[in-house]
Amino acid sequence: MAEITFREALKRALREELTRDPDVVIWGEDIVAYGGGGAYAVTAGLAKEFPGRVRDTPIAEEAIVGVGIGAAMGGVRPIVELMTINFALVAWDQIVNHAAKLHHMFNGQIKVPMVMRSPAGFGRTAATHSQNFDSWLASVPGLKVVEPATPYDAKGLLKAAIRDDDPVFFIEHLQLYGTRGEVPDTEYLIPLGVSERKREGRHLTVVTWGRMLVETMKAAKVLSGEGIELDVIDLRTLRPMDLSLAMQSVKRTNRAMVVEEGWRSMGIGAEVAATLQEQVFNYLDAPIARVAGLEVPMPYAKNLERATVPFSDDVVAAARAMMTNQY
Amino acid sequence: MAEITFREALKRALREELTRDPDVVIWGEDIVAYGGGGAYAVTAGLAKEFPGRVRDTPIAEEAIVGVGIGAAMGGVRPIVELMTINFALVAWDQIVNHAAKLHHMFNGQIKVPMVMRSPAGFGRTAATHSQNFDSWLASVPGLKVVEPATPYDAKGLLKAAIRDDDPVFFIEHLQLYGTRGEVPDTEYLIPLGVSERKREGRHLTVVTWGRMLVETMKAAKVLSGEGIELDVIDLRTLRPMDLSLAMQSVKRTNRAMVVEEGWRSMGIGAEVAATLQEQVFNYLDAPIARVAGLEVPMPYAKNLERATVPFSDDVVAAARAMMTNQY
Amino acid sequence: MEMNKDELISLYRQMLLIRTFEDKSAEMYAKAKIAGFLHLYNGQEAIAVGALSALHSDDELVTHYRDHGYALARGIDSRFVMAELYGRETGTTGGRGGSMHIASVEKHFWGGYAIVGGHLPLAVGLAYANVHHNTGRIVLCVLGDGSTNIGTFHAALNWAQLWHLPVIFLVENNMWAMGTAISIHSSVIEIYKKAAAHEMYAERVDGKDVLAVHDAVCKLAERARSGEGPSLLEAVTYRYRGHSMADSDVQRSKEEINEQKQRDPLTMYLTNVLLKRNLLTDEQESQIHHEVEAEVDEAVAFADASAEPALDTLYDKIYAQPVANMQIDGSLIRPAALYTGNGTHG
Amino acid sequence: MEMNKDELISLYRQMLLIRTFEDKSAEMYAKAKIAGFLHLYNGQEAIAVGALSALHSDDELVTHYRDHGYALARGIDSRFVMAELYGRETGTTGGRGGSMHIASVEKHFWGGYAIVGGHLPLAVGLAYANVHHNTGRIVLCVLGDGSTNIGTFHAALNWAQLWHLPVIFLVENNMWAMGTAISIHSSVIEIYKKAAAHEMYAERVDGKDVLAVHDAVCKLAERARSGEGPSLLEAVTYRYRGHSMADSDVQRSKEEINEQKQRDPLTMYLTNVLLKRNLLTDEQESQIHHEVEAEVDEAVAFADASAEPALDTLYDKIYAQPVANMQIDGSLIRPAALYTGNGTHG
Ligand SMILES: Cc1ncc(C[n+]2csc(CCOP(=O)(O)OP(=O)(O)O)c2C)c(N)n1
Ligand SMILES: Cc1ncc(C[n+]2csc(CCOP(=O)(O)OP(=O)(O)O)c2C)c(N)n1
Ligand SMILES: [Mg+2]
Ligand SMILES: [Mg+2]
Repeated sequence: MAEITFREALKRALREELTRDPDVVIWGEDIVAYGGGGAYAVTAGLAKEFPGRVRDTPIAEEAIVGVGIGAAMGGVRPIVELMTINFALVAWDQIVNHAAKLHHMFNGQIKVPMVMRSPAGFGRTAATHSQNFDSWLASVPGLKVVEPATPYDAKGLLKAAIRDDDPVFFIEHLQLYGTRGEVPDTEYLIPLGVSERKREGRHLTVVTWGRMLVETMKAAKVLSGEGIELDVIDLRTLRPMDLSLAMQSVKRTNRAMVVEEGWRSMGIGAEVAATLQEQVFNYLDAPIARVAGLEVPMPYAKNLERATVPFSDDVVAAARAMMTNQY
Repeated sequence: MAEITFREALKRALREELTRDPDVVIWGEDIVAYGGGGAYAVTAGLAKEFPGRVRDTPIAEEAIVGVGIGAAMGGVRPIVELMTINFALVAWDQIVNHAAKLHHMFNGQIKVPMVMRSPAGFGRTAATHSQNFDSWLASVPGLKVVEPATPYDAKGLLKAAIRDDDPVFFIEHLQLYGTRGEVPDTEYLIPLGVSERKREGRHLTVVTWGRMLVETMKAAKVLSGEGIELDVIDLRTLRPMDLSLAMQSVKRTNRAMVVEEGWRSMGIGAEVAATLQEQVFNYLDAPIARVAGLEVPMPYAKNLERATVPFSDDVVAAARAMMTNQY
Repeated sequence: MEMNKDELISLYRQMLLIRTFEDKSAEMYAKAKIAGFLHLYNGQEAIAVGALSALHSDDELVTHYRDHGYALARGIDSRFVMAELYGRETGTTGGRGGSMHIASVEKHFWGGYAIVGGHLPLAVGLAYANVHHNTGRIVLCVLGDGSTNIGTFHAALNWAQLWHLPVIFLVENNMWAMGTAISIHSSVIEIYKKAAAHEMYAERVDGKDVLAVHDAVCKLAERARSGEGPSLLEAVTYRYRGHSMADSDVQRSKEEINEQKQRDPLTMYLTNVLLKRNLLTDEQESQIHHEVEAEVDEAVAFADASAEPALDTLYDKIYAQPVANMQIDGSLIRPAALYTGNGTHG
Repeated sequence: MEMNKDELISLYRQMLLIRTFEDKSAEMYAKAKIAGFLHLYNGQEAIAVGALSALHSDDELVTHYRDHGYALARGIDSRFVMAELYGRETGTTGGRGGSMHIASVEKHFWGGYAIVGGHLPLAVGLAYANVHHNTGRIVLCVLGDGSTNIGTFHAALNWAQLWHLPVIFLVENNMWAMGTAISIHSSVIEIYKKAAAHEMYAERVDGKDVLAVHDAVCKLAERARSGEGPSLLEAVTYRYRGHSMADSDVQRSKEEINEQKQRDPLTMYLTNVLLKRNLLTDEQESQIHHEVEAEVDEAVAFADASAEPALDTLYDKIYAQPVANMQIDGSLIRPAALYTGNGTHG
């Protein structure tokens, strides 16, 4: 198995699915010509390999998503790229009131087999360009929401998302594109809606996903040196959300923490904490802690940005505090 | 003190503020001519009383909010009405990436003293027209979010919102417009960000707001007959969220429940539960329960809609279960 | 398309069916058999009937919420439409969608949509799908004058023109958007001129003249089918009733409405075409009336006799491909009764 | 407006300042003093300079993210602009906004905005505010060709025209939206034609000719001031560098770029106007060069010497009117260090 980047893993998933199914198309802003293919180069070269099936669109996210929905209704399987998740706000009505609702509202007559791919997160791009919105998307009935943390998961989940008959919002943290991991050459799929234990430990359950998994794994190393072993659950799919592993884990560790990059209020961490305390209340020796992004429109300045977004040291600090009962 | 409707209380707030400050204007779809003034008649007659200051707009929510923002930047104090909160999705980028961010992003140079008013909730209008979105709005740094439950609060909070220098999203549950309550003839304001105990009780803390307060108060009566006394906290403002009363209450009752109409996942109930268990963990004798709307695109059929939305009987059932430890 | 006598008579029958169905719906709404929003089509019948008669039965149709006329003109059983207005399991969407979301994908009617302008990009995408699959089918996308000011309108038109897709945007200009007159909501009154921003072919037609609408759509469909791309057709019309049953309609003057009723699409067609050309006798006309009334009465009887959707189907069809074996899932699996108590009351 | 000799020379000086400033910014970006997105204005200088010279200094200005040129042409101290690119507390927004959000409300520059099309409704609202307060000021709203396809574009134009507001929409048509050529993103290449959808007055001008831009904006400003309403001006131009510093620019051919450089706005103005009309000697020109370079060097020195914003100001100015005495508030009050540990690490 070769080590490849997260970006390359995604591209392979796209290429394999484009090859497998002539109904798969990719549309988005600047995915063809710009820099050879895509603001984050995920689609680089694909337009040449699949003439007519990878196309640049106007800047009009409401149309990118809406035209994608219509094509999906008609049996095409569009993958639409929103250049960053921030621009999904322009298409929010199409995502929430159209893509997510049509199957149920029309009593099953219409299907929307579409994938919306979008980079999320920060990178010195200030308030309007540094957001996540994972919790909003994951609260919408009718949507599926995926956010992988590793190249392996990225490839397997993206392929599954493309073959899924429902609208899937596929979130790619932009800080992950350059990360590397082993990805087999042979084909595999990872089913949506299944969380995974990424590290075994007996002291503290950490529920996380996306970039924060990487930070959590770094933190786990540090903490292990101090005798604190994290049990790390990667949600992978945010809707439907699989908390079965997390619940089992808490029954063993009796302590839980949720680590997320986005705003704390009404975040996925809130849901995980609320659900865990509902379900395994009697197993909890301490309140469930949340590490989350600070609720500030993201500032451009390096030091302020750094202070706003959680990193591994935040996870370390929070875990230490929990294990010494400083809550 | 006279009993007036929630609708009339809102209208009086608007009229008083239009009278007080010539910079206050009201814009929205069908707020002038249609049916005498407004899809829900809140602005009825105001256009005649304040010529040129209450205006019908094109159907283009992105512009209604965006033009409102620009006017607010320039020192006007616009109240924009979004005919229903569902249509706010069309303006989502303007709300989240513009209204909420400008003050901080431009380092205080720009202010956006604008109120967005919008009816929320259900009423046999099916999937795209029956939503709440309170939790999404309340998670946005830079926004303030208000949702009153009584005519008294509606008037005092709306006046405070209009005088506030920040963008305020003011949610009006459409089932409340016809409800009645006492409202003094003399002027009063209710500060944003302050929750209120609406009923005193010693067995169970219920945190709620908007229409669900009305249902909770009904439930409280039924439960009181059974010897269960609810301590009911009305959040009133959803951002910033004041949980101080709720925390104090739980320290006495040792049990808490959150009652909300919207989707359960990542709802305000999730945040309240997550925060309460963080803050008053050792006082909790039982998991914090959540009564919430079911996660279904709202069906039109009467029985299905009724099953999707929580009513007082759901609160009663959940409270009974909590008090008999059936969690 | 030249139409034969039967076809010409059928246009009248369809318009009459729509008019009668809408009047009956209003009645049933007043009786509280129907709830929520109910947007009636009285006065605009010539557009749906004229337009659909110009298309193939498998051309794709997408409309806004004022959709009963299109459903009936597309040949959807009026019983199923009425049952949907009632919210019954026999309705066109099993009671899920109600009045604003009538659909029959089998009949290539992809549904009525309730977010102003929201369906326009969908129609463009559907046109793409037909090109992609080389079906030869074109798309008719129906909207109102008030819906030409929202962002998706121009975003969709630009895309359709850029990609040269076979879609006809049919704007029913009834001069009002709810209670807002066109001069208050649009800088341009002649809606077809808006297509100029995309160099899209556009025309304006008398929307009360069923044959004129038919001819115009024939021509634009021909264009679309022969690869000449999208077009916009503005059909000038008027609705007789308020925006929806919730509308007191105080904003429009009685004079304006009465004046508009002078040019009634049904009467004009009956008098100026069918009777004048001797295609129909008075007797035949009253025969059609009886048939149509009987059909609508039967639709009501059917709806009345139909059951509400079963409560245990509430969670069905949220996903086309549900995820299996979720242990805890606020999103897919009904939370324990403890937390909601729902579904049993009411 | 007829300009005198000093004013004519000043146009050149401003364009040169922008060009020099942008080149230096690119250098500082390469040195990692500047991060994130950095959209440079090289090649388009004549538009900002020509347009702002045609307006009053208190007319309102709203632009997209390619905003350094406008900031400098509006007379904002280049030191503060460079400090903002660095993310320093002395920057125009104290390091909060960075390159895309330069602003000086004092100078009636309401900021650069980074969501394509998002600022257009804001500009319309600002125009309304000026009418409401009877200030006599008009609004200049700057955008790119690629931004004319998104919904807010037409929604804003319709509103401006309907309410007859004093706003000029200035479209810098540089023929590319990031890496997408105009023919791929817009059904209409001559952007000014899009205004026809609103019967809005529109013109096209050579965006490389600073005097032509100046004259066109003078005329449209005059219209707006005298109550004739909004207008759209398309200024045809070209940017020399990639979309932003992140752009490898492989999509545009060297030939295309070189051809465009033949008609350089600075060179053309210097040669065809200033030198030809003997308004400037070669010596004076090199004097200006020196001054401008000194100014830009000083801006860099200033930025380098400026401090980062203080960490404890992170929560400032999220609200203009913070709510007092919140006991628990995930939104306003920093969660206990326990839960985040942030702000201390580096
Ligand atoms: C985005 C959005 N905003 C507002 C509404 C409320 N609304 C429903 S129909 C309508 C008027 C539409 O008028 P028009 O397009 O002319 O169609 P008509 O009803 O006249 O056929 C409005 C404002 C909506 N459904 N969606
Ligand atoms: C809503 C939205 N979609 C996408 C982007 C990413 N983006 C930033 S600038 C740009 C190109 C804009 O081109 P144009 O309007 O021609 O302006 P130019 O950069 O050429 O001056 C794109 C796609 C964005 N900022 N906002
Ligand atoms: Mg209309
Ligand atoms: Mg451009």
